[in-house]
Amino acid sequence: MKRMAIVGNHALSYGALLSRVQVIAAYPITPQTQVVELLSEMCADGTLKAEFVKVESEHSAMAAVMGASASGARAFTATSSQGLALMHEVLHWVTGARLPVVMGNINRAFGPPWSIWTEQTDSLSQRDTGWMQIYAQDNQEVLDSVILAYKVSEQVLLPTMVVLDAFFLSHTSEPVEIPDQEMVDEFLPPYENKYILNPDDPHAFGGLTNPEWYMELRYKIHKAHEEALQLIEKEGREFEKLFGRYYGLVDPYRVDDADTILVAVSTAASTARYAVDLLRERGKKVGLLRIRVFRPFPYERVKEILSGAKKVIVLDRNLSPGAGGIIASEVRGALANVKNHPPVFSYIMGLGGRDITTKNIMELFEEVEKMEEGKDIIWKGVKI
Amino acid sequence: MKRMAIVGNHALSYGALLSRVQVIAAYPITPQTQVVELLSEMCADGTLKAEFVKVESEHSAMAAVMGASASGARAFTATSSQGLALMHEVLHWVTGARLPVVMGNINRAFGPPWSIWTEQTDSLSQRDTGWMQIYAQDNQEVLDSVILAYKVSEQVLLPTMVVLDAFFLSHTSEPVEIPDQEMVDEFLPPYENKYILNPDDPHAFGGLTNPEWYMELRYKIHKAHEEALQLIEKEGREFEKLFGRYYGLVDPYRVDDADTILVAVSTAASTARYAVDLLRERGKKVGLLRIRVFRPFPYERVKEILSGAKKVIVLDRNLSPGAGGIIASEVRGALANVKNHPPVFSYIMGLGGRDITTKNIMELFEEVEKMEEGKDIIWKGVKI
Amino acid sequence: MGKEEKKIIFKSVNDLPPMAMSLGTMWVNKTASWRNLRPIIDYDKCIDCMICWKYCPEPAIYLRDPDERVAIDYDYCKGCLICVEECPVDAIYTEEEGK
Amino acid sequence: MGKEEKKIIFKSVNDLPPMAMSLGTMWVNKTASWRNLRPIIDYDKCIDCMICWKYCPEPAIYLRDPDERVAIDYDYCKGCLICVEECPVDAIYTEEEGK
Amino acid sequence: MRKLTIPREEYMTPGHLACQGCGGALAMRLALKALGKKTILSIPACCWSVIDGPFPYSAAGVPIFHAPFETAASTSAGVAAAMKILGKEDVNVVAWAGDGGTFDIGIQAISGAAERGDNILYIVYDNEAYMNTGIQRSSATPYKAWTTTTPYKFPKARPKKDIIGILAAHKIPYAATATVAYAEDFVKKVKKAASMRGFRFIQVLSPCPPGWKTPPEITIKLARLAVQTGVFPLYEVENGEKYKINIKPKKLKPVIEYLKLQGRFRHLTQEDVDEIQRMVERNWKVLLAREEFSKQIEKIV
Amino acid sequence: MRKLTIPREEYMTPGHLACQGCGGALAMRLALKALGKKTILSIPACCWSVIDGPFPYSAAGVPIFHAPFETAASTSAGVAAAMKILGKEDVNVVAWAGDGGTFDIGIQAISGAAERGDNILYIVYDNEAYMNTGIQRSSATPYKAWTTTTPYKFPKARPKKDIIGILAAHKIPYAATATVAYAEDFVKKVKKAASMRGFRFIQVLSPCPPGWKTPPEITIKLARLAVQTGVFPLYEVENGEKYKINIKPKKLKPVIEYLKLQGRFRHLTQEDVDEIQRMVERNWKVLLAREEFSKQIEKIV
Amino acid sequence: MIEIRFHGRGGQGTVVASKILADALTREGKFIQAFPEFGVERRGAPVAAFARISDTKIWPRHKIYEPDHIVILDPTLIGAVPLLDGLKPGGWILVNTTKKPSQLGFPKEFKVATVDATHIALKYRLGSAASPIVNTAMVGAFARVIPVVKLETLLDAIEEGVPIKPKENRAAAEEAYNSVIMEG
Amino acid sequence: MIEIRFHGRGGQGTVVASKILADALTREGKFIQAFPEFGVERRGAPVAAFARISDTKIWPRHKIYEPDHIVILDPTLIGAVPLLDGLKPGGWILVNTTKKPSQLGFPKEFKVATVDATHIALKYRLGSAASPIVNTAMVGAFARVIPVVKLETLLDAIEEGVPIKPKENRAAAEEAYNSVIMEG
Ligand SMILES: Cc1ncc(C[n+]2csc(CCOP(=O)(O)OP(=O)(O)O)c2C)c(N)n1
Ligand SMILES: Cc1ncc(C[n+]2csc(CCOP(=O)(O)OP(=O)(O)O)c2C)c(N)n1
Ligand code: SF4
Ligand code: SF4
Ligand code: SF4
Ligand code: SF4
Ligand code: SF4
Ligand code: SF4
Ligand SMILES: [Mg+2]
Ligand SMILES: [Mg+2]
Repeated sequence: MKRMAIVGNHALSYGALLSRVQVIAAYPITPQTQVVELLSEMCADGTLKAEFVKVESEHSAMAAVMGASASGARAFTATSSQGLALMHEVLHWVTGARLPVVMGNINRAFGPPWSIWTEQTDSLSQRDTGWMQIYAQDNQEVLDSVILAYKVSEQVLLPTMVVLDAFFLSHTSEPVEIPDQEMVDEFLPPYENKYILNPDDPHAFGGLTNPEWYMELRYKIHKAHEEALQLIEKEGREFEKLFGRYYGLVDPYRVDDADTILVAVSTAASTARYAVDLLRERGKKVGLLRIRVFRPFPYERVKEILSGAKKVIVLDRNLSPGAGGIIASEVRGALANVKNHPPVFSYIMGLGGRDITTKNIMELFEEVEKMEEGKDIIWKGVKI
Repeated sequence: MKRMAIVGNHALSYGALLSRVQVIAAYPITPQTQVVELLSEMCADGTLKAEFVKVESEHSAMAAVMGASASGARAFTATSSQGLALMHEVLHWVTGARLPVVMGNINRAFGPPWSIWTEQTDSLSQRDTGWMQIYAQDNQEVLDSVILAYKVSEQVLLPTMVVLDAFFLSHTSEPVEIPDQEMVDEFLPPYENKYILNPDDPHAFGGLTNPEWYMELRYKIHKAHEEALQLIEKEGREFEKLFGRYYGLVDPYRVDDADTILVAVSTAASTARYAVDLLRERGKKVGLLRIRVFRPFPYERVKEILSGAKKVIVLDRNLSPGAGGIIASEVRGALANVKNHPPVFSYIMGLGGRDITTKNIMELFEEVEKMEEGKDIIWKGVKI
Repeated sequence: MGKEEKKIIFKSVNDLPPMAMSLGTMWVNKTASWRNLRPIIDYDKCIDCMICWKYCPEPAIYLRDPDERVAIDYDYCKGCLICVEECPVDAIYTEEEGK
Repeated sequence: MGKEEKKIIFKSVNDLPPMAMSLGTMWVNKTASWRNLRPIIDYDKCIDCMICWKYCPEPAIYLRDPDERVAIDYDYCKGCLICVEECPVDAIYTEEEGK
Repeated sequence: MRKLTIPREEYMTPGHLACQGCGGALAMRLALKALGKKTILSIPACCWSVIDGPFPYSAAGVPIFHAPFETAASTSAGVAAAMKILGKEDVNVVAWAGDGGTFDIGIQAISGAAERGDNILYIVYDNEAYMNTGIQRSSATPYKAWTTTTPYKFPKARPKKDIIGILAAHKIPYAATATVAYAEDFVKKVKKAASMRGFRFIQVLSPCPPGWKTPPEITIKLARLAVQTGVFPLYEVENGEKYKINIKPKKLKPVIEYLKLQGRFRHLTQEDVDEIQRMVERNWKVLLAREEFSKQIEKIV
Repeated sequence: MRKLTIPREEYMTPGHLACQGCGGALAMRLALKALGKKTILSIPACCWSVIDGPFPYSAAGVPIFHAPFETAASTSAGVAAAMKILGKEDVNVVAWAGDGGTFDIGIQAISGAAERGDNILYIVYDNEAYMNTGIQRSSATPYKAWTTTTPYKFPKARPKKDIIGILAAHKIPYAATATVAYAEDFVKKVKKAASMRGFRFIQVLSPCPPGWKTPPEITIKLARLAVQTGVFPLYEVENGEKYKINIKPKKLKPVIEYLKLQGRFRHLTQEDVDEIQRMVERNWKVLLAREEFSKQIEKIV
Repeated sequence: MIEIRFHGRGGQGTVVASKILADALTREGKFIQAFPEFGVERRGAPVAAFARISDTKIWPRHKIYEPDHIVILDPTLIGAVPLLDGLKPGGWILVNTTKKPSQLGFPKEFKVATVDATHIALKYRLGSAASPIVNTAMVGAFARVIPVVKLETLLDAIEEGVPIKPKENRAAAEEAYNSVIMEG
Repeated sequence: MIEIRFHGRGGQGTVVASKILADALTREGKFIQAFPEFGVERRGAPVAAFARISDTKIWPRHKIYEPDHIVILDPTLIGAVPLLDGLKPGGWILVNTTKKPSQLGFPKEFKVATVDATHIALKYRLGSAASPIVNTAMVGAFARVIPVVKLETLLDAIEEGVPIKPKENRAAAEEAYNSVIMEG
């Protein structure tokens, strides 16, 4: 184990390195390029024994890792925003093909207008592709999540996206513990999959399926997600045993006696944690629920934690136009069937890289303190 | 006005014809091909004065209509499933560029495995792209919705997707009234847009936008959606005056005194209407809420109609793996902040073209009659 | 690949593989019903050139045991009549199906 | 295109066009601050060949009034020194900025 | 009398879902004979997505990955990378796609894989239109042909895209045309390509009865006429430079012999036919010249 | 003494965000001089997405549609279709993209538009890598060059993609190379292309100081050397067949003169340089031969 | 509401038959849904099509499992596919055959009608000798057996709806109308 | 928690400066976030970078608006950009300049330190004469002015972290450490 100051992009690369990925196919895009560059270096100097397919686009990147994974190789890619969107068709495909591909996505706002700054709409708008999604709040978690992602993905045969904020993680250097390779090897065995392309046992994958059985195959995908809900927590505990860090589906903070709980993801959640501490110092009974795993959506955990609160605030750094915040809609959806659940205050903020400061978050709690009725959408910070 | 038996795909083509579209760019895919074919014929024989760009892929189709619309031409395309997914990046782009493109999408299940049958995951999983989405339940509505879509889109500068079920509409011949061209012209004036590519008044569109103003531009997109909520109903009434048919955001049926209301879209809603009548004959107090416009999501109308019921059933012919039915999640999200709202029973059924019969729907009501607590996901028809 | 006609029967979702993976071959699918005209080899005329075998798209022509002459598998022949057309010595004639 | 330095000030979201449409030109953006070395034309040496003008990527070289000789707009010149390099008669020399 | 001109082994099974007389089905049958068992196919959307049969069956006898339409080459690139890292480089990694998936929506992935020199054999069975979706024009559709999107009133106005020329410009080690009528030639080319490394490409003209509006029995005849009339010459290009024409008819048959058999050309006027005749002749002469030229540049060091 | 060799009018404004000595900025300045005001640009992701300036400003002086990376040609196809139906066919519909957006992610849309004969002038400013994202390899990156994804230890192993050859294989009316050092030649080519119809293509080599690791002042010198060494010959191809070399140096300068100025080549060994020298010479001879050959096939009727 | 199922083979115009019917009914202000069995159609392979007919708007939109009547365009399908699946007792089975209804041996609970549509199609040179197109003749016969639409309207719909040989198709339909043999 | 802002020009290694600092602090088991001003960097154009330093894990993740200290790598930026925005009273301003702190005329509420990093960089041939790379010298000086990290650790971090000339960079940092002039 070694403690190093690295940027989030490099944490992603180290995660791939330590997971001993075998095939990488990726295409550069700001703010992900450092991932591609470091992995290129690692492959060039032999640090990483992997084939790097320097594809001509993101849909080819995703197709190449798909082909590799289907052939029995552990496969990795990384992208952001436009690139992720260009993969969209293939994202759905990888899920249907039940391939445990792992990908890093650096959250960046969609164009137009061109923006290179953070916003979660890119990954969240892939919410229906069937990919598991993990949102990291620091670079340590980025690295660890890649390893954990393979561990879970390869058991449930579902792909995982490890998501991090542009710049606030991707380009921020901070201390990260780099686990020893042997310990990672102990945690993560080599990729084994019996459903692969193998001339000695030839099967066709994905052929035309009549209405007779299609639905059952989709059902299996959903059940695999449900299985993953358990596995993520189980593997999180295994990981903790070896590395001393636990990652679960959600990351509740000071929620036990909280009247108001804020729900957030990614670096905004990290900032919110600081804000919660400051408010607690002032005697406010506030708490934070960081959603770490967005797909499978941890309904039960969310219900459990939030239903005791008097008010729920959701911070969305994303927008589904014509609807509202994506996380809020899922959280409201989760609470709807809970009897006497608290009202939800859905805030949209920080789009296109607009900063979310500790102060901003404290303001949310203050504003909500004065409101009684839940609100489906509140815009925070728009210059009116 | 002429009454003709046409398939849904041709209804879409006639809608485009009557809307006097000027540029079409499309790529064939089952079950949409008839749209492309008929429009090709119409362009070839001069019935329709339009440029047809026979592109080499769907992302080029969407890019070409985008370029055309940005240049001041009324533009149209149509696709389905994989094709829609391949457009994904450009779909987001068209929204950000605020272009009133109209597209037909024939709902078809995503691969793998290959399927050509109906399911709504393709279009619903585009829910975060900022496109308005209209789900038609018969071929008349398909045709009329194209015209209405242009009317609204061009006022709010947002694109619209007119969605219809594979085969159950696309390939089903049924009587459709073809409005007279003059009356359509009266309703739908020529496309005028002052924000276009014009060498005499040169502007750049979509340039890099700092965090300073990006969020405000997104806010405007959302506000345009909110404006559309009003406009859709207003233009629906205008349309009714001329053509005698009204289309709104939602289409409630026998809900006023209903204890249990079923929420559905598309042809399943049409079947459900029949089921509701049969159940009413048996004295059951049931009703139907067909959601016609899914984006902008008609929160207020949905809340208004559903909050009076004792139970709400949502029928989803789609799946967001790791979450559940997409419409259900939106409906639950809409209800969450309504005090004492009814429990919601979220059914997944009919995936990959599995048939949804009148009997199936009646069973939903019967099953729910026996349940008290709302359920976030119930699989209906999986061969267990 | 040997002939393998095993029909795969799933009773429930639990019988399915995780993805749509083939578990059997198309030998299960007898395409005889597609045929209107039945090609028939006149072995007296046949010069054993194997051209019909070479061009059958199914393939429904095989080399029969034990003499290794070309033979038509009527369970699968779709009746495209390529063999009839291509036979250099007109050794294949046709008959209407179901007559 | 005439020089147009109009700075666009939005006060609120209501001032914005519906999409990110340009409303002014980059004349607003004086790139002088990027420059380390300042190119200076020695008009005595200059033979008016316009090569410097032809190759300036900004363009920060224009044809001045009224004599139409080449001149450098120091508000925009980034100091790439292409003009210095390309001048056939070495009529452009440099000075360090801020000295 | 008996002569086995192509490998005896069958990998493809009957019972598949191709139409009667499908050239594309025959192409696969022949290709697999050449490739053998150690082969992995990636097949994007095309008739072959259906021909192979519905879940849980397959007709190919070798592993298939059904891939999104635009990804034949890129999926194969991933398969090839995996084979390399897993030490299974004896496996033929084959992309098998239709003309639409190759000339149109798949060309970017092809261009990328070709440029990178990925170790793939790409075979396009060219039936000159999008057949699986019911006969729409592709950029492989010939000049003046009818399809549902190039209706009789306005048949295709552009010539067929020169895919071999495009691939040759990528300087790939091997590019070749073939057709099902010349089965031995096709098998030989597949074997040759399979024995090489890097990105290799074969275009096999595969007549399609419903798409060409022809009776199924003349599939082979049409494929043969395409060559004999010069409409579809058989040739190879090595390293983008070395052209070799495999079949050189003494005299080209008139194109009308080929065209008149096909419903998709039934609207042609005499002028149309004459124009096509001229084009074909010119292309043929250019190809002959190119073959000569390649001898010339071979000498350049 | 004074001679105005290129149009006087400026459309592009200074104040833009290109680096010091950016060849791509100069290329645009020159192209707009040739194109004039009646021009619509579609620009996909590339340095020019930034160079043009942030909202609400623009430096180009003509309308620009900023487009997704892969859609320069297809967006322009839509613009061209609109111009046609709206009766504005006097407008130059121009796709302006980097080499990455052209050789790689945009090539499918280009191939499609070229095949359809869409009425577009496509200009690629070729700086031989993805510069906007910080210097990653594209398929236009030259053999053995360093980029961040082809690190010094493992520089690019594949030669630069022959984009003109690929476009020529599409038989488009006009394809040409150009570079900013030969400004008059470039302007002439843009004007010539603009006067034609159908899909036209110009590749303008545009040195990039940070990407090539060169001081900004030698941008023109490098562009000139690229031509004089034969690394980047200037030529035109009409209808995919008629080659014309515009600048024929009596004797090519040694490539080392070009390479040694650039940090991206600083790792080259003498063998590497020799190899590159041989490649360049061979390509040059092939090009000369091709020019001759095209006279030959011109005679074929 | 009347529900009908058509059986034929790919390439025989089975779907077109149901579409012509839709057109005719539409002309009379009636309501109809006509749709093919959704799937991959290959020439020669068995196919089916459906129609739902009513005087008022039709709401249910799903396949037809229990048709009121059945129309068989190709007699060789008998035995090859489960043609009578779900057919309601008392329903008509209309078959293209040279045989008499009684010769077909269908269960007694159904009414049977026959017409030699192949012969008629050949007579009017519809399709080729190898594959005659019998669809218009079959809808003609249908109009007699299940009188949901006026013959004249149907004939007009045929004449305007078929891509080639409008007169011949019209005549074929009329002849079939007149020559159908009904038992039951 | 200490928050610092760095100002420089594209190409001068401003971001690298903050990264080296991050590395050094990490070696000492401290916590740090070092990040650039997020945007499009062009050679010559003004850029900024940030660092947040603490002995415990740092939770807030947003830009720094009110830095405790400021480091200016390029003296020509003075006047060109609002360098002191948000600087907390009592904070240090460390400037690369030949001048003495008092000559710079900064407001009295701030403490000022200067170092001739350009000279030092030139001396050790870091970068070119036209654009010397001053970043390592500047972090050296920084370590003296704001003693959050041991010099030795910093020098090690530099030596192992820079892509070329490790020794020279180390020496430059050390020399800067020793030659910085502090007032305040
Ligand atoms: C992204 C996408 N667009 C469109 C389709 C629909 N589609 C499936 S197969 C096909 C035609 C294939 O044509 P070709 O490649 O020539 O193969 P063929 O069917 O002729 O064998 C099309 C358009 C698809 N599956 N995916
Ligand atoms: C779909 C997608 N993938 C990746 C990117 C990121 N990206 C933006 S510009 C660029 C490089 C462009 O390279 P090139 O076309 O050569 O233009 P240059 O930057 O060199 O001028 C890349 C990879 C993007 N914007 N969209
Ligand atoms: S008719 Fe066709 S399918 Fe039957 S054996 Fe002959 S070639 Fe084969
Ligand atoms: S083609 Fe004719 S002669 Fe040759 S093997 Fe077949 S039947 Fe015999
Ligand atoms: S130094 Fe560069 S920017 Fe300045 S005038 Fe000369 S060429 Fe133009
Ligand atoms: S290049 Fe030199 S000589 Fe020519 S105009 Fe410029 S300064 Fe004068
Ligand atoms: S449509 Fe053509 S290519 Fe497709 S299966 Fe039928 S014959 Fe073969
Ligand atoms: S990186 Fe290169 S191409 Fe991009 S603006 Fe700078 S000099 Fe120009
Ligand atoms: Mg095809
Ligand atoms: Mg570039």
